[in-house]
Parts: sequence; C-alpha cells; structure tokens
Amino acid sequence: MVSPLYIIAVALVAAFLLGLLKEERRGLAYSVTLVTLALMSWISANWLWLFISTDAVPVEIYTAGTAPPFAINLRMGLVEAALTLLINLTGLISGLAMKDSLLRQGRRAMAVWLVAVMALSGIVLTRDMFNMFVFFELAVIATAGLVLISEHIRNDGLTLAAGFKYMITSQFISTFLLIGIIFAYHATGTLNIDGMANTSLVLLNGGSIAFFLMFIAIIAELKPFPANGWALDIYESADPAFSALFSAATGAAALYAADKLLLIGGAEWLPIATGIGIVTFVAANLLALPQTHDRRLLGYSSIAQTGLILVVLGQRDILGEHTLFIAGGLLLSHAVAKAGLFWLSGLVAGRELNAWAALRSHPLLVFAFVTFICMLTGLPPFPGFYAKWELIHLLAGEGRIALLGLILFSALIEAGYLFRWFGYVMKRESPAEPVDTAPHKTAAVLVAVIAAWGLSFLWGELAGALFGRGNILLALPLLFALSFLLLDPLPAWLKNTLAIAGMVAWFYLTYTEYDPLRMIFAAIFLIGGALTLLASYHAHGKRIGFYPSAMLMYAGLAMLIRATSTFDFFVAWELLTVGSYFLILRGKHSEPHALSYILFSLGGAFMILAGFALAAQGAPHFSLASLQELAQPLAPWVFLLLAIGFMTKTAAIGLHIWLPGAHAEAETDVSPMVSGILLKAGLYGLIMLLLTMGRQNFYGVDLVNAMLWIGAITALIGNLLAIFQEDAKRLLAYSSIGQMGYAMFGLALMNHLGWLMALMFVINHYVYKSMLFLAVGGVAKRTGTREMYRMGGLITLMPLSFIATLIGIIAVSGVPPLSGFGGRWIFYNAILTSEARLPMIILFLAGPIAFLYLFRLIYTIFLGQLKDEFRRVKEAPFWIILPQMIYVAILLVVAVVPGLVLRHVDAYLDQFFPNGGLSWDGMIITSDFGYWNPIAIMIIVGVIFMTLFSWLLFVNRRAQKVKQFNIVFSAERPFRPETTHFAWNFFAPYRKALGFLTLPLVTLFWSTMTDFLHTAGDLTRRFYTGNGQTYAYHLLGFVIIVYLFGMGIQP
Amino acid sequence: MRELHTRLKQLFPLGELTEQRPDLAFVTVPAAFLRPTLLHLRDREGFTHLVLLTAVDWLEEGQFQLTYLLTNRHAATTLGLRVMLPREDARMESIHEVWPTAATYQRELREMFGIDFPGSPRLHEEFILEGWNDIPPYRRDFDTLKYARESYNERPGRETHDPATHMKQKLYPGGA
Amino acid sequence: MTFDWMKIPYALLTLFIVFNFGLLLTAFIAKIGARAGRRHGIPIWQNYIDLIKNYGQRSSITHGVMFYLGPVFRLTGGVGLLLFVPTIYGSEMFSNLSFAGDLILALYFVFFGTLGMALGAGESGHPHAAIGITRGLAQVTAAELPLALAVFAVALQYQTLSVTEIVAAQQGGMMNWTMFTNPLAVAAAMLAFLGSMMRPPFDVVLAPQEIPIGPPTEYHSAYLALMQTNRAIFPIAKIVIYMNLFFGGATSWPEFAVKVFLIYLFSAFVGVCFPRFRVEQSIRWFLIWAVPLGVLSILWV
Amino acid sequence: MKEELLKRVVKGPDGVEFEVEPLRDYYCEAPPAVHPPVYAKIVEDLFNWARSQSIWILGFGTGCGAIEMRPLMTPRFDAYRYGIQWRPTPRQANLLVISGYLSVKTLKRAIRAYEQMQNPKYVVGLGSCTINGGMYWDSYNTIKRLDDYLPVDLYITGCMPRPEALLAGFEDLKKLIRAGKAEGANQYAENFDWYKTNQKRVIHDWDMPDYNW
Repeated sequence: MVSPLYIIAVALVAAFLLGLLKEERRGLAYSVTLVTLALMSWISANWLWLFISTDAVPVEIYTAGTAPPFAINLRMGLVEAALTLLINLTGLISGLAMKDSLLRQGRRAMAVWLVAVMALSGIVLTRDMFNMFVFFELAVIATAGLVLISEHIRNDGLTLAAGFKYMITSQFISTFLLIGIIFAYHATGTLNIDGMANTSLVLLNGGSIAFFLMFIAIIAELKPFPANGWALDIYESADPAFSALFSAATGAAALYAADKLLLIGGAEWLPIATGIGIVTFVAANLLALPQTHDRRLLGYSSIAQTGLILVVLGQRDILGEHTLFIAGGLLLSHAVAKAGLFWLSGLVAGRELNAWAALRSHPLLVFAFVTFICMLTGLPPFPGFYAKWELIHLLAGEGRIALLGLILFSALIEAGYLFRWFGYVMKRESPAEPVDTAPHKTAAVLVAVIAAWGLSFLWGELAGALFGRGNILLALPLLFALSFLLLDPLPAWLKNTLAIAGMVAWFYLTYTEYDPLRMIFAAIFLIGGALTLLASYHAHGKRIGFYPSAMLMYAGLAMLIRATSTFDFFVAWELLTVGSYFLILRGKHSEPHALSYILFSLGGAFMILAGFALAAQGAPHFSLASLQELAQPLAPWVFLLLAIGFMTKTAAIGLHIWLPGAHAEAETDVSPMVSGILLKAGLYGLIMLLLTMGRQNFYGVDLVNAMLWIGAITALIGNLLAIFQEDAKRLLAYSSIGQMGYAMFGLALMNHLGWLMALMFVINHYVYKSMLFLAVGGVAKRTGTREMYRMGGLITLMPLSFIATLIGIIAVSGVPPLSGFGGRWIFYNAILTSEARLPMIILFLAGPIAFLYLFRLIYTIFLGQLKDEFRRVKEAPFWIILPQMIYVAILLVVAVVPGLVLRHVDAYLDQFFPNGGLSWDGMIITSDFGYWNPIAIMIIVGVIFMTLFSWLLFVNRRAQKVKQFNIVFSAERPFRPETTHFAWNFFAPYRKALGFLTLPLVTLFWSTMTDFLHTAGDLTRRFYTGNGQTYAYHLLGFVIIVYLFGMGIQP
Repeated sequence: MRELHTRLKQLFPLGELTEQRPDLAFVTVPAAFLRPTLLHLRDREGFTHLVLLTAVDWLEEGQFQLTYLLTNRHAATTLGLRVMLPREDARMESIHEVWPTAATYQRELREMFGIDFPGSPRLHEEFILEGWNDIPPYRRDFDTLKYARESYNERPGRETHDPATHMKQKLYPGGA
Repeated sequence: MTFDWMKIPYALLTLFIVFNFGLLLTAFIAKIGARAGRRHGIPIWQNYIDLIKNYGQRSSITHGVMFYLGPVFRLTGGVGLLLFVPTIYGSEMFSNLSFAGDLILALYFVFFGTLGMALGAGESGHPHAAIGITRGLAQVTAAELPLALAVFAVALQYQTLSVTEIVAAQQGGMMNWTMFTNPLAVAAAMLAFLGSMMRPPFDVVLAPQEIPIGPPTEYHSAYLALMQTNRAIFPIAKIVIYMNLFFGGATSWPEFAVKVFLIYLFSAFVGVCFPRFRVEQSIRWFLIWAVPLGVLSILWV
Repeated sequence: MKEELLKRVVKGPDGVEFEVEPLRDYYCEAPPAVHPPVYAKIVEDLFNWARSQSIWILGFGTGCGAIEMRPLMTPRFDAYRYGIQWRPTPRQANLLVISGYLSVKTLKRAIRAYEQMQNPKYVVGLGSCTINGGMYWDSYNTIKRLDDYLPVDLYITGCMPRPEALLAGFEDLKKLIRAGKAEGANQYAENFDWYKTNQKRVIHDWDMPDYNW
C-alpha cells in the first residue's frame, strides 16, 4: 500500500514543480496538476478498496517518527479513505471543469489549487490538533488565494471583497483555534486527538475553555447560521467549479474535523452541536427560500446540509454505530449533488434561477438536475433517503420529537425551493444564451450523476447488510421504470407498448399474491393503468420524459400494494409521489400546481414517515401488520400522523388545494392517471391504516369519527366548488375531491357496508373519472379550450365523446340503472347501522349538488349552441376514444352484474366486520334492510324505455330536422351562438344562496403560511449586509452565544 | 315666468315669450344659442328635466321647428325652447352630452324627419322603422295616403264615413 | 330465478288506472284552483282532449337525438317510479315490479326523468330551457334534502328500506301512521313535497311569464303528449311514495284515491295561497325551515 | 341583410380557416310541407273534435286588441271552460290571434311566430284593422289585409270587439275545425310562394330565412 502521506507529499512536490515551470508552459502545468490530482485520488481509492475488501485496521503514521508538533500524525481508516477520495476526486473533476480559467490564470493558480486539495485531505487525515490547525490555515489561505487570483477574470471588485472578507474572518477563527490548541496542549501534554480524548480534557482545570475555543473555531469553519455571511460571498463570486470544491470538499473536511473534535469534547458538547446544527439547518433553508441567485441559493443549501450533518454528529449518543451510515449518506448525498449542481451552474449562462430553463433543451442535463435535487431532498433510492429514514427512526425511538419535527419541517422547505427551481427549469421561458456544452464541463456533471447512482446502489447494499432491507434499486418495478430512461430515444408508441406489456406482465406475475382487497387496487393500478395508457398512443414523436415519470409512478403503486414493512411502503409512497409530480409538471401551465402538489405530498409523506418512526420505536424492522399492536398513548399519535399523511393524497378538505390545479393542468392522458388511479393510493393507505389500527381515541376525540366529519365536509365542499367552475377539467377535479370525501366517509363508518361502499367507490371512481377526464380532455384537445362556456353543441360532431360523458355522468350521479346506484344503495344501507347521524346530513346535502355540476358539464359542452369556430371540429383521436369505449363497456357490465367483483370483496370483508354483510341470492342482493336486483332494474327500465322510444319514433316519424337557430325566441331570432348559449356563471342563483360556503379560506390559509415563511426568510436576510465588519460582529455574537450555552451547562 | 324671460333675455338673444298657461311658456332661440341657454337653464335656473324633444314641419315656410321642453320640478314650471331650422339639409347640434336621453329623441327625429344631429350616439341605427326606403314619413311632403295605397292592398268594399255627418244621419234619420 | 309473467299485465293495469286517475285528478285539482279564483275552470276531461290533440298534431320538428330522448327519459322515469313501488298494500296484484329494488331505488329513480329531460331540453339550444334547468336543479338540491332526511328517519324508525315492510309497520289504525309516530319527519317531508310539485311558491322553474316556459319551451306535438302523460303519472307515483312512507299506505283503490287526492290537495292549497319564490329564496327557505325539521327527526328517532 | 347574417370567415382551433354562412348553417332551409289529413275519417273527426276542444292560444298581442284578450282569463268570462288556454311558446300553440292593427314591423314577428307553430294551426283576425286597415287605413306602416300575409280562418269584427264577441268567434272557429275546414296551415304551404311574395313586398329588410322552422 502506498502510504497516505504521499497524498500530501505528491501535492506538495507537484506544487513546487509547478513553480519551476515557465509561465508559458501552461498546458504542461495543467497536465501535471491533473496527473497529481489523479494520483492523489488513486491513492485514496486504493486505501478505500483495501478497507472495503478486507478487515484492515486503520493505520497510524507519524512522519519523522516523532510526536507532533514536530511531525505530522496521520491516520488512514475507512472514513478517511472515503473522504479523501471524495475530496481528491472533487478536486480532480473541478480542475477539469475549470480548465479554461486555470489555463488563463497560469501555474500559480494550479499550484494553489493543489495545495487547497492537499490541505483539505490533510484536515481529514491528521490526527493531531496542531497539524489540523496547519492544514486549516493552508486551506484557508489557498481558498482566499484562489479567489483573489480569479479576481482579474471578473474584475468587478466583488471577488476581491469576498476574498478579503473570507481571509479576515478565517484569521479570526484561526486565532481561536490556535489559542485553544495551546491551552489544550498545556493542559494535556499531548496534541493527539485520541490522546486528548483519553485524558478527558474537559474535566481538567481550564480545559473546557480550551476545548470551547477549538470547538468554536472548527464549528465556525462549518459556516453555521448566522455566522456565515462571509462564506456566502465566496459561493456567489468564485468560479462554480471552485464552489463545488468549497461546498463538497471543504464542507466534508470541516465536518470530519468537527467530528474528531467532538470525540474530545464528549457527550456534554453533543447537544450544543445539535443545537447549532438544527438552527443552521432551519435558518439556512428559510434563507434560501427567497433567493433568486442560483449560486447563493446553493450556498445556503450547502450550509443547511452541513447543519443537518452536524445534527447527526451531535446525535451520535443515540445513533451509535449507525452514525457513520447516516452521516455518510447525508454527507455523500450533499457532496455529490452539490458538486454536481455547481458544475452544472458552470454550464448555465445566467445567474437568475429562471436562466436555468436553458437546460431544458438537453434531456441529459435535465436528468442530471433531477438526480441532484432528488438526492438533496433525500428521495429514494438515493443515500440520503436511507440516512433520513434511519435518522428519523432513531430520533423517534428516543423520543426526540421536537428535533425530528424541525428536521422534517426544514427538509420540506428545502424541497420547496429545490422543486420550485425545477419548475422554473421545465416551464419558464428559455433564455437566449444557450447552455455551454464544452465536453470537459459536461463530463464533470455526468461523473457526478454516475456517482450519485453508484452511491445509491452502494447505500442500498449497505442498508441491506446493516438493517436487512432490500436494495431499492434492485426492486423490479423500479428497474423497469428506470429502464425507460435508457429507452427514451425510442418513438412513443413503442415505449407505450412496452409500458403496457410490462404492467400487464407484472400483474400476471403477482396476481396470486393479492387478497381480494389488494386485488381491487392491483387491478386498478396495473390493469387500469395499462388501460389508461392506451390513450397515450395518440401522442406523436418521442415524448421525452413522459414514460420514465409515468412508469416511476406505476412502479411506486405496484410496490405499494406489495409492501409489508413500513420501509417498503414508504419507499413506494415516495416513488409514486415523485413520479406523479414529474407527470403533472408536464402540463402546459402546471408549474405552480405541480409545486403545490409536491409540497403537500412531501409534507404528507413526512407525516407518514414520522408516524412510522413513532410506531417502530427504534425497531429496525417494522411490518405494517404490527401497527395493530400499538397501544396508548402512542397509537393515536401514530394514527393521526398517518391519517393526515394519507388524507393529503386523497385531498381531504383543508389539504385539497393542490388537487384542482394539478389535475386540471395535467396533460390529457395524465389527468385520468393522477385522478382515476393515483388518488386511490391515498385510499389504500387509509384502508391499510384502518384495518390495522381501527378506532383510536385522541384526548377524548374518536379519530375515526373525526374522519367521518372530514369525509362528509370534503364531499360537500368538493361538490359545491365543482358547480362554480368554468374550466371543465377543474370541475372534474373538484368532483374528485367530493368523491374521495364519500369514500373516506364510507371507510370511517367502520362497518361492513361502509367499506364495501368505499371499495365500490374506488372502482367506480376509477372507471368514470378516467372516462370523463379522457372525454373532456379529447374535447379540449380538439377545441383548444377547457372553458366550457366557449364550447357548446358538440354532440353531433363528437358523438362518441358525448356517449362516454353521458354514461359517465349517469354513473357518477348514482341514478339507476347504472353502476353509481349500487354505491348509493350500499351507502344508505351502511349508514342505517351507524350512529353518526349528523355528518351524514352533510353528505345528504352533497348528493344532489352533484347533479348540478354533472348537468353543467354535459350541457355546456355538448348541448346548446354550436359556435362558429367549432363547426368543423372532428371527433377526438381514436386512441383517446378507445379507452373511453372500454370504460363504457365496463360500466355497463358492472351495472348489470356488480357481484362480479363485489361479492368477493364482500366475503373478504367478513373477517374484519363479520356482521352486516350482503347476501347474494341469484340476481338479488339483500342487506339487513333492503334489497336490490340490478338485472331486473336494467331490464325493466330498458323495456319501458324502448317501448316509449319506439312509440315516439312512430308518431314522430315525419319530424323535420331543424338547425340550431330554429328556436322560438320571443318572435325574434337569435343574434349569434355566443349570445344564445347560456353557459357562463351557470348557477348564479346558487351562488347567491350558498356561495358563502365557497370562500377560499383554505387557500388563504396556505398562502398566508407561505407568505409568512418568505417574509421570515426576507427578514433574516437583512442581517447579511455584505459588509465585512458586520460579518465579523455576527461571528463574535455567535461565539458569545455558544459560549453562554456551552459553558452554562458545564458544572 | 316673465321674470325668467327678462333675466334670460339679458344673456341670450331670445324671441318673444308665448305664455300658454301660468306654468307653461314657449320662447324662440337662435340655433347657435340653444346650447348655452339649455346649460344655463339646467344649471342655474333648475330646469333639470328634458321632457321631450320634438319637431314640427313648417313646409310652407321651408323650416323645421324643434321644440325642447324643459321642466323645473321645484317651481313646477315648464318652458319650451323653439329652434327654427332651414328645411333643406336640416341639421342641428346634438345635446346628448347635456341630457343623455336626448340621444333617443334625436334618433327618432332623424328617422322620422331626416334632421341630422352630428355626433349623437347610434344616430343612424334603425329606431322604429325597419327597412324604410322612402323619404322620412313625418315630413309633410311625404304622401302617406299614396304610400299606403301603393304598398298595402285594399279590401274592396270598404266605405269611409265622416263621423260627424254619419252619426248625425244615424241618430236623426229625419235630419232634424 | 323464475319470473311471474302475470306481473306484467298486473303492472300494466296499475299503470292504466293511475294514468286515468292522474289525468282526472290533475284536472280536478285545476278546477279547485279555478274555483279559488271564482272561475269554473277546465272541464274534468280536458286533459284527455289535450292529450289527443297533441297526438293529433300533424307536424313536428326535432333538434337532435337527445331532444328526441328527453321526453322518453322523462316518461320512463315516471312509469318506472310508479312500477318500482307497490301501490296497494297487501295486494299481490298491485305490488307491481317492486321486487327489483327498495325505497332507495325509488328515490334515486326520481332523478332519471329529471336528468333525461334536462338533457333533452338542453339539446333544443334554447337559453330559456337552460335557465329553467339551472333553476330547477338548484332548487331541487335544497328541496330534496328534507325529504332525504325524513326518509332516513323513517327507515331508521322501522329498521328497513323495504316499502312494503314500512307500510306493514303502519297498519292497525291511524295512530300507527308515521304521521303520528314521527310527526317531525312527516312535516319535513311535506315541506319538501311542496318543492317537488312545480307549484307556487316553488314554480320558478317554469315561470311562464318570465322564461316562457323553461325546459319544455321547444317541446310540442307528440313530445309534449308524452310529457303530459308523465305529468299525470309522475306526481301520483311520487305521492304514492309519500303515502306509503308517512300515511299508512293504501289497502284498496278507494283509500288510495282519497289519500292521493288529499296529499295532492295540500300542495295545490299552498300553491293558490302563496306567491312565487326566487331560486335563492327557496333554497334559503328550505335550509332554514325544512332542513332543521329533518335533522330533528333523525336525531329524535 | 344584418351583419350577423353575412357570410364570414372564421378560424377553427386547428388553424384552418373556413366560411360560415349563417342562413345556411344555422337555419333549416326546407320549405314547409303540406300535411293533409291521412287517417280514416272517423279518426280525423276525433282529432278535429279534440283540436276544437283544446285551443291553445299563443300569448302574443299585436295591437290594442290584446287588451280585450285578457278579460277572457278572468272569472267573468273564463274561457278555460271552453277548452281555451294560453301558451307562452308558439311550438305548443294552435291559434294565433292577431289582436288589432298590425304594423309591418310586427308583421315580421307574427310571421315568425306563425311559422314556428305546428300544423294544424289557426289564425284569427281580431278587429277591423286586420280586415281592411280600420282606422289605420291610410297609415304608412300598417297592413290593411291580414289574409294577404297569413291564412286567416276567421275574422272577428269590431273596433274593438268585446270579449263576448271573441267567445262567439272562438265558438265559430270550433265549428270550422270540427268541419275540417280550418286547413290554413296547408293552404299556407300550398301557396307558400304567393304568401312570401306578399310578405316580402312590405317587409323591405327581410333578414330571416324564408321559412322559420
């Protein structure tokens, strides 16, 4: 093995050699630099391989064979190897990425670059405090030097100012560090960190102040809030490739230094570290929220991540052996993603967040961007996800709930600005300057992407080894979805066929595993999903990005129903959330709606995570079934968290505001997916929850009863809002909210028929809402508008869409003989046994209101007056019509023989609710209270209808077909179709009577919340005046506060 | 009323006052002074209400007479302003800014008399008549009877009686 | 399952009786209304003549398929509603086709005709039709609520949804009627009844002087004849439900005739006494006066 | 021709431009058809009896005579007992009462209303004005002979005829209908060109299709 000392030595020698080269030989100098960095990386990699492949013990090295301060004490272990590899590789790749500026600045800059990387490695490797100080000094000076050298490129004075500010503050810090080390050396007689730890420095007289000084210096190097203004200017003004190093490598090195120091400090200092970390995490994320400058935003985000890792280090008392796994996961996620993002920022010309829209024309770069932000937000399958899962679980297990809450809250803010940014990338106007696609720069980004996925795999394997979890990346559905990333250059129809085949095949492979309850969901998710995908055949071209997103969602859904442990369930939940987010974002005007969708969904997901973590109580493995073994006082909390999480997905009232926009603005074939299929995931969650946990009493409130009320109010408000929509798809979206309210109500009834009704709603809602969304989407596609009052009279031009809509609205409204009636019939039977009579009344009111919007939907679009510009409109494309016709067939079949599906579910439900089932006697369905014979109804209605119809046909056989203006118009004639079609503000009297119920209070609440967060961010920003002096005061203030806290807790 | 006339006369070149009743009088105004007179009456004298605007065709004199009838609600007096216009190419300043309702009267006058009021809103839209293709029907040189005979078929056998003589004959067949 | 084919002629017989009864009854009620205005009113057989006249119209026009289907839907709704509910208690002959479903079926089938008619009228392209429908639908949401509550209260009271069983529970004297055992529910339902009969004060849907005449503006000739047929059958079918739920049902045709007449008279009586509500007024009225009664009746059971 | 009836070029949502001709695209162009009695005599007699006993008047007042129609609904005259009712829509009405003088402008509306009624349909001219112009015989905008423009089944004379006269007139109309002599609608269809020529001669701005279905 090559001695790790060579990492330092090689860099020093090369830096020295560079000084000897002539100024003109820049190419050679550059090669030397890169070779050196590669060599350093190779050495680290070698060691890393050694530690991974064998059980080698860490190596201690003393240069010159004597103790510090006369020599350097180094240690090479697994962590050191990994971190130096990270640092050196970042140095190498950043060096590649900043080829142009390095060549321009010449050998001096290259030498400083080498020294900087070397110094950072040194901080990681060194085991003695004095050399840590030396390496810190080196790193600081090199950093400042690099910034100052690069000044002549920008030549705006800003860089100069930033460099000086950095220098001054760093010297301030160094002074603390040096004094602290002197005190500590004086007190303990050793400089070795382990030695200091062994002598329990802090217990010695005067030792605590020494430790405090060292500690505060190292912490200050992490740029904690609020003492970080000086560092941010670096991010903003330096070359992005340098910022990558500064963020990823310097951060990693400083964190490791802090980790070493905490070894000395012992348990007493852990809460301080945690406190600083969490304050930084929350505040930096808040600050990042109002940023519009990309690099400054990344800077804040770096600081926030550092804060989070500091929290992990501070929690090592409970994390124990897992600290490494968690901190490593978070650190690597942060380092790779942040380095990648900084490199990416080098490709983008503008500095506004909007300017990143230029990436859009390069799918590969968009993919890179997605990878990085998902990695940062800790979504599966990235290492941060595993880390966060374990962290939250361990925190919950130890009852550190406040910390858990703050972490999740702050993570949500982080997700907020990152996904908002992604929205800009996908939807904002592309700037004039194209993306710089120099190969050496893009290569850097791609290396980061590869590293990201490689690490994800690695962490998956590690999680497998440590906790016995499956590697997410090996889950077949996910792999299938990811394979569409590679297939993306294929034409859409081919990918569509593959997707359908894959989903059907997966269903075929797994259908034996499902009980009837899961079978319903599996059929809707997979077969239903495949059916909806038929509509996607209408798209031409490649449809880049559609299939990976859609299949990601379906993969999540497929994994959801098979999940047995909380971990698997949550992974699936996150996957389907992210997939559907990308799908929704594809709509033309969906940017704000997709953002609110992902925020609500992630908020809900974090609730679920917290719920699972609370339930597990630190157990590494927790199966969903064990939820029922939970007892007071924990159970109601878990129930509450999980229920709110799932209700976010079903868009219960109060959490519903994301839905209308998201469903309405999505593409034609996406709306049925997210409405007809995705909403059912939330219901599945609720079913799972109620099945396992049942009724819970929360401070005297029966939570299931509360859900009953929420369901009823959701149904009412959803329906009520639907009738006032002018936009057809929004109308359907609000109707979905209402329908989900019904289903929730059914579940919350907690009796046999209630559940049966909910499941019937699940099936029916899938069928008719998919059908209606497709029909309306087809019409909108042909007419180019979604506003209903602009349409009218399309019945003759789009007869098939009309039939689908007609059947759909009859089914939704619950009028016999179609299948919606079954739902109503079961509903009435279900509530007869329930004691909850008041919420039911609300539901009674909601029922007939559905008629209002349904009639409006069909009338304003298909009936009434045809407009000039739509006189030549054609029927919707074949592939959009085809699934609709299949749905029509399904609806009719379900209407005649509901027993086909329901009787199995009914029988299955017997094990949970033995009483009150239906009896299926031939064609008659009987409950405890009433009976229902669907076939007889169908025949009777059919016969009467046909008889009367034939009679009317006979007596009217000579009727003259007239046109649309041949109406009696008070002896006048209509002026124009636009003024004759009564459609806008259709239910004006209703608004007069009940409009007060539709005031957007919920929207107001949430927008006030976001405003508040933004204002908080803006206020805090006033601290950062850009003045070096002020920053120094901040630092001083920080030191004093930490001193008061830290020393205050000492005995 | 007299006082009013005296006051007005100091300001505008008015004609003589014709008093029909104590609370109703007419006075002639030159066309050029109509607008200031109207404004004065409306804003200073309390004649806030334009009751009607109508025309008389003085075929023999070759003139149209426009009558602007104004009412002072508080004093319960009505004053008519007469404006004489030449019949040929008759036109008059529009007063729709003074009283918006005047626009409607002016539309009617344009349609029925052919008097032009440049600038009056919707002046050339059809008002009462639809598809009229002759000279304006209220002009006295328009022969209504001839037009009716030419346009609308008569039913043979129709008799016309002068009501006075007819009733006399009927009531007193003897001729008392 | 074996089907008793004799049910068909029996059902047709019910239909025939109710149809004629309905035609005469509506004329009779109209006559009573006329007498309230001191007129003679229409002859008692006027409805038959109008019906024949409308079938006798020689020409007709059509606005499209749904225009055609509207009256068919409407009448199917009326006939179906009648046949899904047993007319005469205890008579196998006049239990009609109630084997197909229970009370819930009847309640929801009411909307079948409404929906179809709304679609047909919509296809006519006449704005008045659409305005009438929006008014009707808006009003019905509020008017149906007290009925739904009352029905639910009754179902809870008797613990069944079967109409026959509900009637059976009310046999044995007047004091067993729901009207006396659950007066709140009946009061709520009767207020809802006013809203569903298209009579003043809740007839703003048709509003002959305002939006002549709402949904059926374009309907004529045989279409209109079909709708007139429905106007004879549908109110009776609805009243039969009320009668069965609240007033002890009927064990014979004379009893049926009297009860139906009295219930019908109630709406006519209110109709001649009160002027018309606007839609938002009637919604508020139902929510303020009728719904609380319904809520109380449910809580009271 | 009014602007909204002129041909216009519009652009569809797919960007293709095409021409819209309102009179052709928005109105039915078919001429009225003759509907002779087709059933056996006994059936036609039944129908004619029903038609005579169920006369639905279109609620449309044209002149001062309209004021004489309202008392028919009041308790004093109560026309309902004779099977006479008012309908607010021409589609459902059988009888168009031209109640008094008919200006050219109103004639246009009367023609529309008449043509939108269904066969068989009847026209009653009420008062002298509809017969020979009455006191408006020399008016520049009032027609003098209603039967030039619409097929009149019956005139009720007077200026104005009292409600009693109207009731008597309706009884006469019933006799005509029962006798099968009230075939105005068919007469109108048969002599459609003649009626149209007469109508267009007085209505100078003909801005509607030839037959208002």
